Amino acid sequence: MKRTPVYGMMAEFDSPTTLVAAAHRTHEAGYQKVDAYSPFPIEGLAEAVGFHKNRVPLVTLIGGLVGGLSGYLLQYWISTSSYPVNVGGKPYHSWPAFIIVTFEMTILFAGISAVFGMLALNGLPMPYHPVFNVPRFAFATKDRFFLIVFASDPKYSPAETRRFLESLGGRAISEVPD
Amino acid sequence: MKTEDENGKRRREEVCPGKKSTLDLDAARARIADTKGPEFWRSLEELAGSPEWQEMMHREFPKGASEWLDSVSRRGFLKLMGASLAMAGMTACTKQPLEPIVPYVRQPEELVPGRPMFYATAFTLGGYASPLLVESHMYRPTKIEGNDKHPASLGGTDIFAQASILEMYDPDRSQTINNLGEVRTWGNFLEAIRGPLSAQQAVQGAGIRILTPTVSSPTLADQMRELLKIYPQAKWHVYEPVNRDNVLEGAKLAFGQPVETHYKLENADVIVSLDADFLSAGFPGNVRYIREFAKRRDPDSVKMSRLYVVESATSSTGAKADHRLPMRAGEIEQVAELLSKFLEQGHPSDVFSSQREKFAAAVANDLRAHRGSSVVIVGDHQPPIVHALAHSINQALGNVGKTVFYTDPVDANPINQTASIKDLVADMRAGKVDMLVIIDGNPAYDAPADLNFADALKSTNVPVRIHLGLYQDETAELCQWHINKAHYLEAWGDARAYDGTVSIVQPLIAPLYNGKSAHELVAILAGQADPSSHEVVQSYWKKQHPGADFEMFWRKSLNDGWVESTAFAPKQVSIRPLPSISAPTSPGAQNAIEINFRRDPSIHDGRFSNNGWLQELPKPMSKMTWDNPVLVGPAMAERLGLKSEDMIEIELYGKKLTAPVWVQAGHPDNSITVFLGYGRRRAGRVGTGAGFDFYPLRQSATAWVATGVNIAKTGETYKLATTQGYQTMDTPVGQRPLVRTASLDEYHKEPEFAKEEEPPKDLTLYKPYPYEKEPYAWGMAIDLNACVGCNNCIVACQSENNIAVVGKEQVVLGRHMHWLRVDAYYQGDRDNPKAYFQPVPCMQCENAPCEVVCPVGATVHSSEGLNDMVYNRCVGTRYCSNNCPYKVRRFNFLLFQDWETPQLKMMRNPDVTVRSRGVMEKCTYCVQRISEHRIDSEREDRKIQDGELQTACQQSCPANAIVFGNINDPNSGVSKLKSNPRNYSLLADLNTRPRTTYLAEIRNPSEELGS
Amino acid sequence: MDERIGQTEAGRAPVMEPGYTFGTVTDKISSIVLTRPTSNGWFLGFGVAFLLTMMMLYAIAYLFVKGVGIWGVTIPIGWGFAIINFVWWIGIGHAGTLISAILLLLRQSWRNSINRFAEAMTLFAVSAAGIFPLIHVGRPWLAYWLFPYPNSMGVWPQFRSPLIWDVFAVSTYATISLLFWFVGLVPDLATLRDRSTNRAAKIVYGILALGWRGSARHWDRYETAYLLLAGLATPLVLSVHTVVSFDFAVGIVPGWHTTIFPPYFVAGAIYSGFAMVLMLAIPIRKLYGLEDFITELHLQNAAKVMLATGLIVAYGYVIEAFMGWYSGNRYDAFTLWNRLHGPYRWEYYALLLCNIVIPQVLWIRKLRSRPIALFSVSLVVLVGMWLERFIIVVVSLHRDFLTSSWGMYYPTRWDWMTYIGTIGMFLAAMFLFVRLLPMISIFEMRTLLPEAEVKE
Amino acid sequence: MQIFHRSTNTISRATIYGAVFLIAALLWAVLELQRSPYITYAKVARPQPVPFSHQHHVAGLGIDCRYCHTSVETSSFAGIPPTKTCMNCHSQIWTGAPLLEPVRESFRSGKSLVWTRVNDLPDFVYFNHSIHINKGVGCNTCHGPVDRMPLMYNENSLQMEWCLDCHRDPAKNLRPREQVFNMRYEPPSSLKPLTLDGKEYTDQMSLGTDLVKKYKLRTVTDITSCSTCHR
Repeated sequence: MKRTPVYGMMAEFDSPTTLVAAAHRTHEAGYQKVDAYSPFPIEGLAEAVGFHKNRVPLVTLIGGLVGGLSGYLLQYWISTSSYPVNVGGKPYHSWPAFIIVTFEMTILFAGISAVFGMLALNGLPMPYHPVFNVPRFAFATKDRFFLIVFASDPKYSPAETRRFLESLGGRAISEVPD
Repeated sequence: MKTEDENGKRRREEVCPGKKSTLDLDAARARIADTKGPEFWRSLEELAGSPEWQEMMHREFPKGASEWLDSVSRRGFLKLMGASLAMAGMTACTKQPLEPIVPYVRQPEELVPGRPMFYATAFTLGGYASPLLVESHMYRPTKIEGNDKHPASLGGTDIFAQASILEMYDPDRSQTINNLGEVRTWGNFLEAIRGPLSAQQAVQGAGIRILTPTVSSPTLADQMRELLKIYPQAKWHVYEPVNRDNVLEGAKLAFGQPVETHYKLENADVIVSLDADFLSAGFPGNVRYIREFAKRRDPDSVKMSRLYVVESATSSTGAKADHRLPMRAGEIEQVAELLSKFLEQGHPSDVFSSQREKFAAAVANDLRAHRGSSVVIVGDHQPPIVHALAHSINQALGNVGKTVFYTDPVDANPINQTASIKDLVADMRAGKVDMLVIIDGNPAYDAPADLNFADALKSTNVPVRIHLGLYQDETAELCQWHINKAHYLEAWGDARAYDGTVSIVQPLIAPLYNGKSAHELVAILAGQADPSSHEVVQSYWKKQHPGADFEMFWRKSLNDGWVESTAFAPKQVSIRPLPSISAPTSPGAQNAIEINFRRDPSIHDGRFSNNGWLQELPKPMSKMTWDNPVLVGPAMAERLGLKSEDMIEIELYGKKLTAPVWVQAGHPDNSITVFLGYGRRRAGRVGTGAGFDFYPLRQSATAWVATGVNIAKTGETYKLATTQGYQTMDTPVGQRPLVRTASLDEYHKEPEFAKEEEPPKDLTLYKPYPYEKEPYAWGMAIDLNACVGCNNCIVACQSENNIAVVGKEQVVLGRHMHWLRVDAYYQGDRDNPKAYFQPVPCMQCENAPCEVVCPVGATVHSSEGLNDMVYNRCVGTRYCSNNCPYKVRRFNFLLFQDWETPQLKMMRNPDVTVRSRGVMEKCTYCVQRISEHRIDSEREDRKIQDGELQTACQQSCPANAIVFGNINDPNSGVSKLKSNPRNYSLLADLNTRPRTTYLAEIRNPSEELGS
Repeated sequence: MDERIGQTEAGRAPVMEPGYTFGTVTDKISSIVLTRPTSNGWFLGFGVAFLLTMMMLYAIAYLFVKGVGIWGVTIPIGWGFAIINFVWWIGIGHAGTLISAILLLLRQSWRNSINRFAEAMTLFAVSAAGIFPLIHVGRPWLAYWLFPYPNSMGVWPQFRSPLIWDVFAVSTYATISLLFWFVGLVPDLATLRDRSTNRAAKIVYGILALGWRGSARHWDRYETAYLLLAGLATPLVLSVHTVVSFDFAVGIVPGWHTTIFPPYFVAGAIYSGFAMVLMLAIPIRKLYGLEDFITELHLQNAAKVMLATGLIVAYGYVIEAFMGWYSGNRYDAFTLWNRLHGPYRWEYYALLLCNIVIPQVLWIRKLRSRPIALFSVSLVVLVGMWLERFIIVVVSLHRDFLTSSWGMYYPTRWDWMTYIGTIGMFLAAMFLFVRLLPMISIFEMRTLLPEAEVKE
Repeated sequence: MQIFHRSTNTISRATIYGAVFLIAALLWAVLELQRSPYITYAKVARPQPVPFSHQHHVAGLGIDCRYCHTSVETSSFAGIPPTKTCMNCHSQIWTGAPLLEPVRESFRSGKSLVWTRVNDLPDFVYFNHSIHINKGVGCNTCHGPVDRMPLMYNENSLQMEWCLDCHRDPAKNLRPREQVFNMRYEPPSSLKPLTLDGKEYTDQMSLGTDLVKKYKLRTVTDITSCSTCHR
């Protein structure tokens, strides 16, 4: 995101309901660069702040396919072309025996890509983040709910935005230094 | 080439060490010498025995792993190395260290490095020679084979001959000349006896006594005669605990002169054995007899012979019998009498007073129907009268000259050995003996108890006591002078086979410890100037074969392995009237418990007790190893409330000793059998302390059978090590068709009876592997009808494939390493069951269950259908063994191989990898032999001929029961057998498609007795 | 979320006792980790477990020096304690993933308070299990040969072998379980980061939390990933014990070679897994006063699951026996006979008692809510499941096809030391876990509160 | 409040995603080491009691391999010459050379020279020279340009994959039997064609394929069976 001395304007709410409502209103008011913070997942909050395309499933699918394919091809290549040997009279390409490893590889790769895909898309790890500059933000992982309008938002103006957030019933509104 | 392979064990893979240890002999000898002879070994024995050691063992192997404690006394040296080596293996799987390679300075002409050579020689037991061909790698004898050209072998051997190679390399063998425990030189000895000898010259050697075992060596006999010429008053005594006095006396009784009796079993339609175990090692000529017997047991080609056995214990001969009658040894005499009676008069009626009468009558009728084509054989331990009776019966039936032959005795000095040693002890006690020379015997251990030889040797004043022997044994201990004897593979000599044929015994290797042979010692006594055994033997034969062509004659004799036309000519002897039939033994004696003393099937009279291969060799009937329990019949055991492994106290003539019991199916009632040769005090690391010594009960008057034993249960138990889990094919839910049998008639009616419906070839998703495209497809067929359970194949396999000995405790745990085992199964009446033998090597299944489950592909199939075992790839999951329905795989649970002892490294077959700890191993049809022959044949641009390539077990089998070859060749011997209707595969219903198959066993019972 | 405090239908215990808020839930759970000093009881327990672990290491060291011969294994019983324990531990490991994955998919919100330590339990059980296949081989220093890597020998593993399948299945299972567990932890680590007052703790938890800040976007992706993992872990958890059962089912040994194995191994795994969960949950909720979170409902449900899976296992035994008789195969028939009358019959009867008879008391509702009773039943079940593996491994092997090769199996002290040692290792790990990480998923507990609902 | 400095973001990501590559690199390094001369001694001359030069004796004096390695055609082991063989010539020439003193000493005392083995296979591998010679595998195919080695070293790794490389496709290395001991043999090329049995070959593969038939080589399946080399 664009670097400005100010990161954004943050307001605090005390229930999921108020937060979701506020998020909706902010979005309707034409703010695009908005985000909300909560101590647990809240249904509909992401949509409220205008988040729609979640790519995690796609990444996972690709991972799974790669894993499964490489698993089977590895076994196929080893048993039929790299060093084919007669094992107990079984054919070199004993596909029924290869299914299990293929399956496990699928799961393994899918799982790994799901997790690391999610982290990557979330831009984690990010131990430093401007929002931590707000002292009360420590409660975002306990029982407080926050809404932020980023300074990079075209409609952002310190005075205007503060007034707007107050109108939403947000408390302890503060400008987040970058 | 000779590669010193010292750092073998630290090599990249620890399965390999020692394999290529084509050791520099001189270097090895030097190293053994450098370590100052005995100390080298003794120190270890002391270490093994010392309290610190025991304590250390406790720490290292806490209780519960107590097998170690015992293993120390057994195989201490080996165990000692265990830990360090294992570590070496663990750490050193990365880089191969630099290895030295040591060429000759002057290389012998005939030597092609890397190719074995074969030399003919002969092994002698009880005076009887077994002719051999010995394989030698870089002048190290490594494997013993029978001399296939020699009538007494025809390629077969017996277990003792096979195992004698280990005896040769035994690190416990005496390595020095000792005087009162001090190491001395041969020179010292020569000086020391010069005085006494000259003193004896004055008195014509009146004080000289020489005690030898049975001697058939013409040279030694000649030397002795020469010696007795010089010292007319000297006496030559002969004694062996397992002697043939009764045979001798029997012959005298019948013919008035000692004769050797031998048999042509290939001409015999009916064989009657009166307690004669003529199918097992130790019986003179057994190798040849097994061959002939097996030949006549083939139901397909020839008229199958019939075998009746009356026996006082259980033996493999009894197991092969068509009709077997268990009977106390003392009563067999009466059977013999009945037999001769019925032969003359026939049996009056068809009502029989007793089982034995019925049996005798039936046998008599059968014999009468086969005049001239029958034979009655009597066991060595039966009293003279029985032998005499047999002689008269054979005469009466006109068998002499057809199935029975008489010749001069093979024994060069045929005297009553028991009497002989009695005289000796008498003279000793009478102080008549100034110089006693004991050549290769251990009377202090095995002489009759009533003579108390050891005591005589100790207490009586025999000024000069000289012992020549392979070991510093119980007798050596009591002699001032001990001279370490050269092993027969180390020195020249000669000996007669059972038919009189003389074989020259030529050495395969220079004496490892500069041992001396009997020839050399006797030459010295005869005042000669220290000649070599070679000179002695050759000069004798020069006398026998004077003339210019001696060199020719000599070379030929060495080459063939026997001396032309030395076999005894058949001898015409006339039977003399026998003394009137002795009165039947009193009923008192009838009820008294009888004890049989028998030579041990594995270690004979005790001379082989330090031989690990033989100690661990399962005895044919009980599959017992490392011990000699008292054999008791089931009925008697029940009566006395005895179970196997119970300890009992045996009392005979006031002497008591305790020993464990083994309940042996088929053993006659009211009688017990004990095997001699165990309980040695000074046998060596392997033999000392193993089993129980029964010689103290053995009196000269009742050397083989005694009555009036008292038995009492002590309440303790004793762990015995058998290698076979169960000896029955019957389970609570039905019988398992492992060994398939039928009577001859049934077989003729239904030849295909053995064919269990095998699964069709298309019973699988997969299409079978195209073995038929290959030039070779290896297979094996084992004829259960021919196999007599002599165990020879097991020892041959052990020798060929560097198989480790594991010790009693490991056997108890079921960890013995034999690649090839011979299962013995009993069926039917426990008091007189039918018994069957089944040799079980790896089946080399085409659909091998073991291969599919191996995660690293350490066992896979070769294109020729071998179930390859790649030791260096094995990680040791043991899954293959679990999944092997035949349980033929063996696992190195601990470090079983000895990697340190230079002698044992020299013994190894360099063509077979030495397996180490954590590795699975098994039979591979002697793949090293297959490769060798394939390469040779390919170099000569031809195919391997049928029969040219033999597995170790096949080659050594006296019965030709094992046939191996190319099953892609329809004319090969194995293909022919596999097309025999009797051919079946074990556990065929599992569809493993084994390459090893069996030919069902056929018995030939008489109508009269029924099956 | 379906169930909320107070909304529980009549007669049914709640998922969480009423009266909690976001704050109180957070504080109660996180305080367990953050309070100083550590109690002596903890040190005592951990100390004992640690000593047992050392004993295991000693036994293993001696094993490497001497070889597997120090164990009771032999021919024909090539596998002994090592494989029995391996299967036993892996089985126990199944509960964690099952609870966190399958119950998540089934939207069983009661899982929220037990999934965290169940997952931890899984991880430790799997690592305990993982030790055995490695050390039971004859040459452990070559065990890496089971992995396909381009070596200078030009040879590869043999992919038809169930042991290779094991390698892949178990390592996959371990990896996925670890990820699953960690992903679940991240938001709670963030909480600890923000709650803890100690600088060092802040940094450590901070690093582990990866800078989690609870952004709406993150939560959205997070939940998707979590759900996907659950979806992947579910077939995985079923496959793992299926594969383990193949170790036997693929073999031809009578008593191994049966098609019923996969389902009844999985059932057995869950059976023992839940037993272990209860054995951990019951003392923990008592010691740390978590009865409000791990309520009677959880005990009830866990007990019911055990009852159900126990019955499946029982069915497995019945079918095994029936087939032994019905197949008419002389070897299978004998295996059945041998279990009932052979030298190991008492082990078999004990197995039936532990796994089938005693657990039937769980039908009684009262008992299901009695911690002591449940604890004891779970213990019995764990013993029973160990015996089951003993019967399968040892009793099948010791008498197979050729009567000549029958044998007996006697475990040595080394077998026992290794086995008990792994239990010590498992407990030691558990002690560290409850001390250093939130043993109940805080953020998932928050979602159970009524105030968590967004009212329109 | 902030716990971490801005930079930690980059650092943490770098560590996590960098770890992957690090591990990969390590594994690769191990596999390389496994095949390196450090393990295989390939192309590393060994210390020897006498600095014997194959270059001098083979290229210089033109002595045939079989003069010293006598059993190479008949036995598994090629054989290394006994001291006697050396002395055949060196009793006449270089009789005083100090370098040769160990040889003379050995001949006098009868104590063997102790060489360091150069082409050394592990003990569980059973290699047979005679059959390879017989099938048309040239000495220098495995032993390299021995005639250019002042000090002896093994040309190749002698690792299993190296053996397999040829056993899986023998054709690429076979040559006419009479060329086996020819150190300067070159495979046929369009420049230097080779005529055998009246047929002209301009490339190794066509020659090799014919020799495989001519010398009756066993199938690849046969010679890649484990028991071909391991017993």
